[in-house]
Amino acid sequence: MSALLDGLGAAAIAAGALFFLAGTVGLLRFPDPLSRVHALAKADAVGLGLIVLGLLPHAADVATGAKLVAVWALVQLAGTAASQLLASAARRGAASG
Amino acid sequence: MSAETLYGLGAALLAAVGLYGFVVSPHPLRRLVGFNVFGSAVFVVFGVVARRGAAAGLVADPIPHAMVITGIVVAFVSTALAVALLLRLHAATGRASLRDDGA
Amino acid sequence: MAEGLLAAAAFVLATVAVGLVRLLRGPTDADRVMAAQLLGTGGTAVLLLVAVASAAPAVLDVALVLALVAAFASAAFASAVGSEDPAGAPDAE
Amino acid sequence: MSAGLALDAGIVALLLCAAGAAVAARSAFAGVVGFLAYGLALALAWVRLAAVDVALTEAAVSALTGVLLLGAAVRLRASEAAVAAERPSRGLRLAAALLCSAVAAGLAAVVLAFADPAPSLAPDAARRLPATGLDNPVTAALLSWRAVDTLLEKVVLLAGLLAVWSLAHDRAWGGRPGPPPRATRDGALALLARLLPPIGIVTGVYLVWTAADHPGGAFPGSTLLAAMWVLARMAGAVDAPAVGDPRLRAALVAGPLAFFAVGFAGYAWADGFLAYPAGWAKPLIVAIEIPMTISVAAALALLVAGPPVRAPSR
Repeated sequence: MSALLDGLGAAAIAAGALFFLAGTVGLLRFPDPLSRVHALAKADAVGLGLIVLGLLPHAADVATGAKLVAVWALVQLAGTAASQLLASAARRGAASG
Repeated sequence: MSAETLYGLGAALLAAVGLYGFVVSPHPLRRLVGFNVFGSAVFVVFGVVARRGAAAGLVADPIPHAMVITGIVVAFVSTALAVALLLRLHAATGRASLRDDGA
Repeated sequence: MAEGLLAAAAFVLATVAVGLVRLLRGPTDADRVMAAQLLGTGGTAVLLLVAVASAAPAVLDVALVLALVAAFASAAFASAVGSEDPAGAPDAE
Repeated sequence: MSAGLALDAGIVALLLCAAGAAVAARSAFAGVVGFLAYGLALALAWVRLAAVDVALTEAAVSALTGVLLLGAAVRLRASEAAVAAERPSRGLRLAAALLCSAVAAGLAAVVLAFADPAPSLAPDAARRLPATGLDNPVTAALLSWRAVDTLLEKVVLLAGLLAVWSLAHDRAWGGRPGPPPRATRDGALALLARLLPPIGIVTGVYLVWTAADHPGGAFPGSTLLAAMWVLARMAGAVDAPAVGDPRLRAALVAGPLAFFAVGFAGYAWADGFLAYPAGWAKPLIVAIEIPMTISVAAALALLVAGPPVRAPSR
């Protein structure tokens, strides 16, 4: 059971790290600011989410687990709002410049 | 190489980068950024000293840490004051140059 | 196990650090802030991994603070640009 | 190479790249964003250097620095082209680079020549910690052993705020900083300003409270409180108080006053300024920390807000 959990955790962390890689590649390779925000938002939401998921089995106690989930929820909220803010700023910039 | 030496040498390079920015940048805001980089590099050297001083069950010497915390706050205060001065200069003269003649 | 987590942390850090290229290249200011935003999220992930790997629960508090202030650069940028000029300043170089 | 050392090497490389970007980027705005990235990397470095208290302070303060510098960079953008012409000549830049390299070489030599074993106050700190009733030696250093430093820093904070205020026009003296608040039309900013402050305030208070025994502290805690107010102000949800408001003045001096009161009382009940009587250190430190948190938060928030520009209402 615990070996299974460990394996799943490691897989989730690896997948999360790959999402960060994808986010960076998107940020560097996508042609315009709006699609770059799109790539960024994925790394924010999914990458960190998967890493938190993979870390949960390692949490020593309930408080650690709760903090992990709290950090994830905060990044969900703040990252999504930040992406929205950047997208509208990028659109305004594109419209006038 | 130990991690402490790594951070110490990194801090030495950071100090040079920050100092260069402070001396060479013509824009006052960029000088301010350079100065902050320089200052934080000195803090990191303190951090290295503290880490090397781990003893008696403590992971690091707490005294340099306390000094760095004080230093970070004071650095913020001076940055805020410099920004306020700069914005005031800009409002008064329409420029951000520190030269008298405004060449 | 701790080695694996630290390796994952190093990987995530290296990945998001490459995003700094976008900071230098722009072309719009929004693009530059995006690089900082990605670094903020990546840094939070690195802290979580380090906290669990080194069994240091206090490091989670740093991650919590970082997550709280992660959106500040974006918010400050949006509000500064928004209040500067209602038409929106052209920020392409 | 172990994974930990690889991570450290990555952090140092990121620090150098971000600092390079901060100094060498094309525009001042890009430089400021580079500096924000640098601040983030610095927080990671502090964690790896086992300085969690410092990492917390760095992470929280970098939010305020970001707001301050980004706002200034946007407002000064039009002035940049004229200043760029003042760039020193290539020869001068080369000379500066050489001198800076010499500084780096000197510092590196010092780092490599550090004494072994390192001189440390950690054994002293560990021995004296039980007398303070605290479990976190950094808090003990800030509020007991080196409390005079912390007290002076409070005074510096207030002096800095006064200096910023003194930049105001005569007619605005005693008035409010910044333009009148205008509720943002940006839904995402309004959402952030409504959802983050409750969480940020709880976290800030938690950091102050936990500092006695775990990494935390009045500084990161109050910085977080100030940051939440700054966020609400960016969204136009709150207005800055008039700098002549007596309630504001009271909040600003409450911390230093409590500090001085406890300090002078040390002459009466212990053996000198800021000495705590045996067994009373922890309650006294908490009694100082609570007003200090309020004062520091108010001073930091108003430093970001800048000098008053609107004349006080009569």
